Amino acid sequence: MTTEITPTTTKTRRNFSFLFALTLVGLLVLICVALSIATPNFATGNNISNLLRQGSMIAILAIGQTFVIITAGIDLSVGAIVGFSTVVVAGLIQSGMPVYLAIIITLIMGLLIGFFHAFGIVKMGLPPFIITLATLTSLRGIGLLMTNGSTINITDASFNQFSRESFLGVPNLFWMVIIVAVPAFVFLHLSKWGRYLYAVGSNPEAARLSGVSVPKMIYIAYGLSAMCAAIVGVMLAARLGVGNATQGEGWELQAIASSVIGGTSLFGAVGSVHGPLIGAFILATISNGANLLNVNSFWQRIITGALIIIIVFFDQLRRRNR
Amino acid sequence: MTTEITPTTTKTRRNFSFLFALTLVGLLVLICVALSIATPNFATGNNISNLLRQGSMIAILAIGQTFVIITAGIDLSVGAIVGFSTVVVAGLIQSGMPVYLAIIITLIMGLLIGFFHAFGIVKMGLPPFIITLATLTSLRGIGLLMTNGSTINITDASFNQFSRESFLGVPNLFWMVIIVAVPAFVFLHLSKWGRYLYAVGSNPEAARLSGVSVPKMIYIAYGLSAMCAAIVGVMLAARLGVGNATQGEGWELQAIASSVIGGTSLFGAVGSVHGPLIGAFILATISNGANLLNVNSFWQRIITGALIIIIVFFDQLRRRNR
Amino acid sequence: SMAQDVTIPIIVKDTTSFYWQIVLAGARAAGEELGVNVPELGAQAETDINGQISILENAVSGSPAAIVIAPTERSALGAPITEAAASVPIIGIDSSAESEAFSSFLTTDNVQGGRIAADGLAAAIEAATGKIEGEVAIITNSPNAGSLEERRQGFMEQLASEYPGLTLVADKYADGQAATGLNITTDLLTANPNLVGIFASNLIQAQGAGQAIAENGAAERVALIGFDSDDKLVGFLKDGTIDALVVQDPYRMGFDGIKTALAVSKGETVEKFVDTGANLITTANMEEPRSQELLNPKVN
Amino acid sequence: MRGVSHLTDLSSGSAQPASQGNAATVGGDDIILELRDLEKRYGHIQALKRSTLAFRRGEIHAIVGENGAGKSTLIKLLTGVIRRSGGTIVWNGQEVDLSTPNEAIALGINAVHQEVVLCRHLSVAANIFLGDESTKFGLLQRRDMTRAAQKILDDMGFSLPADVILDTLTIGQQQLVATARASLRGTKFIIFDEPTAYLTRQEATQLFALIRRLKAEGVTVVYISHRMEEVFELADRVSVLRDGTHVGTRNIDETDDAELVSLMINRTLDQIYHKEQIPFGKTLLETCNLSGKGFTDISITLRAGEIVGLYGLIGAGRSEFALSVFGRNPKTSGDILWKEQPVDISNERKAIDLGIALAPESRRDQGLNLNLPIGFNINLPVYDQLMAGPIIDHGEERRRADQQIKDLGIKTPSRRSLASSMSGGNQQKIVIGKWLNHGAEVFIFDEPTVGVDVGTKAEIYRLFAKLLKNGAGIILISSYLPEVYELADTLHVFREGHLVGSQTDRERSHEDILAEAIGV
Ligand SMILES: Nc1ncnc2c1ncn2[C@@H]1O[C@H](COP(=O)(O)OP(=O)(O)OP(=O)(O)O)[C@@H](O)[C@H]1O
Ligand SMILES: Nc1ncnc2c1ncn2[C@@H]1O[C@H](COP(=O)(O)OP(=O)(O)OP(=O)(O)O)[C@@H](O)[C@H]1O
Ligand SMILES: [Mg+2]
Ligand SMILES: [Mg+2]
Repeated sequence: MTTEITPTTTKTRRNFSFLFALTLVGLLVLICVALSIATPNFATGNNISNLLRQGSMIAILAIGQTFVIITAGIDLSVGAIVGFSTVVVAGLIQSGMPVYLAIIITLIMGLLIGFFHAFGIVKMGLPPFIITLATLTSLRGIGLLMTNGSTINITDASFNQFSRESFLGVPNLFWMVIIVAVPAFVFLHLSKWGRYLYAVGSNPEAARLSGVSVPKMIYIAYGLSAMCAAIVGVMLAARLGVGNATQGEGWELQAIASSVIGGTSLFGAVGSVHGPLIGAFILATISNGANLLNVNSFWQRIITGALIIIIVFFDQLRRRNR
Repeated sequence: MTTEITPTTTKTRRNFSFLFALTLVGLLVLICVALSIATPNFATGNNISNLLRQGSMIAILAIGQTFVIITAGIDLSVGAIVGFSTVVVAGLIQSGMPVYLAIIITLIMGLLIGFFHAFGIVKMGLPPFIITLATLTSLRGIGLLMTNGSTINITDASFNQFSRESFLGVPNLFWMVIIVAVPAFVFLHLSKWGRYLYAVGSNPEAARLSGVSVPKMIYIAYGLSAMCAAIVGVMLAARLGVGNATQGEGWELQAIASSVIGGTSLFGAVGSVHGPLIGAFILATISNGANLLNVNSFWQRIITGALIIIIVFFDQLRRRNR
Repeated sequence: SMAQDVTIPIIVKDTTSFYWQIVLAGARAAGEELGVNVPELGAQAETDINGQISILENAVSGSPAAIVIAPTERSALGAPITEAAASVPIIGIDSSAESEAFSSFLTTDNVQGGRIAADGLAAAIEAATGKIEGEVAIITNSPNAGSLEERRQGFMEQLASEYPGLTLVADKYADGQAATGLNITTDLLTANPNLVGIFASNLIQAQGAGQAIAENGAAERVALIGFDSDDKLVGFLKDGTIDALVVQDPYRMGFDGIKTALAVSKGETVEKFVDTGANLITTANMEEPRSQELLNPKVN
Repeated sequence: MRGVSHLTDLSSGSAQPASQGNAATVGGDDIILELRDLEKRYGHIQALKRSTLAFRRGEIHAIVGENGAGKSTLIKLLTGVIRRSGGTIVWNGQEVDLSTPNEAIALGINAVHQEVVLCRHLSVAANIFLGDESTKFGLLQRRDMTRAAQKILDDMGFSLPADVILDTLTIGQQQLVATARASLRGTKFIIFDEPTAYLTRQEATQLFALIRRLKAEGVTVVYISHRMEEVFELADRVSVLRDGTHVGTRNIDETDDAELVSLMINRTLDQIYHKEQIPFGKTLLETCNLSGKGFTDISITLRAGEIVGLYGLIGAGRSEFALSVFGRNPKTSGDILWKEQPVDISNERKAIDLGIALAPESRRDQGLNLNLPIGFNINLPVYDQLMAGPIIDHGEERRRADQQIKDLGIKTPSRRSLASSMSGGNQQKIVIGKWLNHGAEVFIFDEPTVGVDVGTKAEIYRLFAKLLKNGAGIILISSYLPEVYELADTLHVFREGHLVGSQTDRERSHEDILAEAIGV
């Protein structure tokens, strides 16, 4: 933000981020408690399962997006990659390819799309906003062309079944979140690569002069973001049982919003893995609760907008007061 | 962009921006010449009128957006404000209010929405991305609620007629562009306010220390952007003859893309009024030409994405080489 | 040989939807059969009224023999169509618009489609529970799309007038995403244990709703009626997840649209209004030849 | 604080024998600005502790103190950049709020801040007139302003074009623009916060002339510097801050170097330039006719145990040369030899892997990740060495950071504080500290002591000696002649990208070398 004077904090960034995450968790818990009181249907095992499924896809997108935002970039293409990936994985499976191979190819394709973004940024000097906006536009076109505007029906039952089942009582889709989040946490918070990512977002020139390969980090960030989107594409294809290029529309904004609600700064160098996760589930819970309470669909939009403002505002307050 | 190393140029920014605009004009002319050769229908008076009408709305949005981007901000809400404004102006006209009054009220409402954004940024410390994303969500909800999800039919013939007619052979909608662009040019390039806008985008702390009121400039920028969106809303209501809250979806991205194609930097402090105008008409011409050439609509998307990359890439090249 | 130079563009509401691809396929087939050049145009979302007006303007610039259009919005497209009709004959398909200038209409009555869906839902509920009673819900793909609003209207009117035992407990709008329809449906099932039926009024939402019902194993307890069809929905119909589909005849609309347009451009007289109809296809009648024809249109 | 308050002379109207010799406007009673019990807290940190100070009309008042003593904080309070936590400010006998920049501007108070605070996208003229544009019928008079700005710059003796974008200037040149701007607007009271940090002697002389002219016009000048000779050259009085407290004010001719230093650091400093003669070892780095953007045909040799000094004016091409050696910028011709083997240093990583370290000249732009913690900054170049398998050894990470903070005396509550919350000199220490861990053999220090206080300077020079003893070689780039002159074993002089002279034996005087650098 342009007018903000760097907040002067004497506490540590690490404690800070931890406490901050705690308070976001607190908010999530608060919402859940309120909903449990408001409707008996909320705190049922079945609904919690649904909720975990509903939030899982945006959560994974938000984690990927966070890597990119930490480098002071943005990835508008993730929604389009989700839609495109459903088409690719559905097409491959329907062409008779073994499911695991179809999935691997789809993820690699996602990675390559991310590398293309990084190429545009690093080599062609394009702003991230523009290159990812361009692929957003083009990818939807390619996906529509591949399916001729229709959907590809996936007939492999086991693939579809995966998204419905649970393991140890937790829906498989949420296990996917864990499978993505744990390595992401290690990468971002415990490895040197994570440190380099922050350095690039904070001051690329200083990072460079400290021996960090800025282009490499850009490739990694965009590659991971696009690959997360491809993972979500596979999950969505499994969940819907179809490939359809127009799916995932607007999910990029939801992912970015989750990330920012989770404390990521769009100016780079500030962000975590747990924050966006919680951000995504806050949004999912709001929408789940509104559905259970049968809130009018139009009111739901109004409330969601207002809650985003309130949540981020209190977050800002908390940051300033320390 | 994170990896870009500030180009060291000894020329002045002013000459630079002028030349750059020239080359964009060159590009636009090139596209037009190519289309005139490719299809006899392009260079007809009727089609040029169509083209001017089709580009006019995004052009005005892009001008407003540019003010905001120059302050290093972003306004994602403009598409939603367009839709919302069609509802407001249609509702007011249908309630029997004189057309001029309905328009004035709609524009004031636009201004107030912009002020609300500025309030969120200045007083609540929200990132521009978040506050405008939130109003985007909420405004659509409010508009839908007001119309109960349907459309308001405008029965005032003169209001609807305006968008179809021409003055001195130029479509009225394009006259609107001129009416907005000329004062915008004076404001941004010839007045001290414009200079303050650049200063705020370049270094808000330096601006503040020079006695420039940073909050005031933020209010002005977001107010103007939202008011431009309200103007476009009125134009759209006249063109469609209806008020409908879901109109203008995705126009914010088109406006941002036009602005960036026109040389605006998303990092602030770089941009002009003429650049975004040309950017918007380049996009409109591409889409008009694709329709005339009967390009498949999916291919159109692919081509648009690719062209955005190419145009901005050459622009970057040109900037670096000087 | 004359006909080779004849161009008749067809402008649909949303080229990204399967339904409109079938319309385009019909138009394409007619074009090949009649030797007419058929540019396939259309906006990229049903709600993009301005986009469709621009496309119409551009199409008129090309001075074609006639234009076939499916207007996205009744009143907004009225004046542009009237203006276009001054230079080119206009044939309307699917939905109407407020213009007297159409040379011919081949529409399907979406309000009627909604009524048929209500009838189908009532029948399915009766078949499952033995009585036409209980809570039902409707999911609309997105607000402000004319034909979807008409379906919703027809469905609600029919419920109110014919099936007093069925109460509408939820009237939901999604955002064009199947995943949203899926989430809404799961939450509906959670929030309304007594729910007995859902109408998902277009293809995408029927996919989402069908998946939710399958996921929750609620096919026995909840009847689901969809609108339009594709392989996925036919699969659901087969396995009983979906009880019935309301299916229009988009292929014929495209085909006959071009045919009629050519006739008009030659100065022949044509029928002013044609209703291409909406049909209810259930698990029971889905194997009948007419059903198969509707469920498997010859796309490409 | 009470213990030292008797040293101050501020509240007393008693005659100042020394100052009476100064300009007539300087009188004990003619206080223009008085600070009473001024306080500033950043969270738990007390940057300024109940300080009381008074400035007289038309005097040049120097302020000295260690890094982090609170000098810049004081200046920020006076210019409304930050709000005070307590105390009062009295301007011309009237209590004022001074909580916004506008208020300071209205009173005629202006400052050249330690870090250049200008708009890099705007032209020099636009920056000089920002907030004070001349307009006609609401339209900007660009040409008039450019002409006026050019005249101002010329009058001040700064050879700078007024119509270029600020971005294209070096930091030093930008500092001059800031100076011009402040001099123009600070009608009554001007503060310079280490203005000569990025200037060479020549520009500094111009600046001093300007400052004297301002004083002659009755303007009060506050001058902050770590260079004692400048203080003695310019100031009428000097105040000392220590740990956020005002510990004394002296008339300049009543004090000396030693007293000021001991007031500042609370102990005496026997020797600043710490230098032991150690025998040179093998040749580490050699450049043969190296050319690139900004420098041509440079051949130098660095041996183990040697300090090679590079002296020159701003824009002489030393930084560009260093960046090329470090692989940041491509060379256009010539060779680099590493231990007598030709090497291809095509990027920074290769240089670092060979054993070259570069502490760049601009701490804000090149040296620091400002919005990240200090510990992070210190360890950034060495994370390779901190890995325990795929993850970072956090204990080692902590230990190394704390070690540097201690060794360099970085004044911070914790390694987790953000670099942006550090005082200028402490930031500079981080830039140096980053590379001390690394185990490099060749260290290139580009203006390493800019903004660093005397005590720490001595500390840094001692560190240099330690590095040399361990077999390293140092290339020291400095625009501060005494520093390179005293420390360098071999001193090369750069002018306009060329190597114009070298010496190994200190046979020539400062004046000779300066003349060589200027080219007269
Ligand atoms: N934004 C901030 N947040 C927290 N602490 C700060 C901030 N700015 C300054 N400080 C602290 O206040 C103290 C005084 O800083 P100040 O910049 O005034 O020092 P200084 O005397 O100018 O030092 P130098 O000679 O290094 O420039 C330092 O300990 C510094 O770390
Ligand atoms: N940002 C810039 N834009 C344009 N030219 C520059 C820029 N920075 C440096 N130069 C030019 O590059 C050449 C070398 O500059 P460099 O900074 O290496 O000099 P230096 O000897 O290190 O001086 P300094 O005392 O400023 O560090 C000069 O001709 C200078 O004008
Ligand atoms: Mg300082
Ligand atoms: Mg230098």
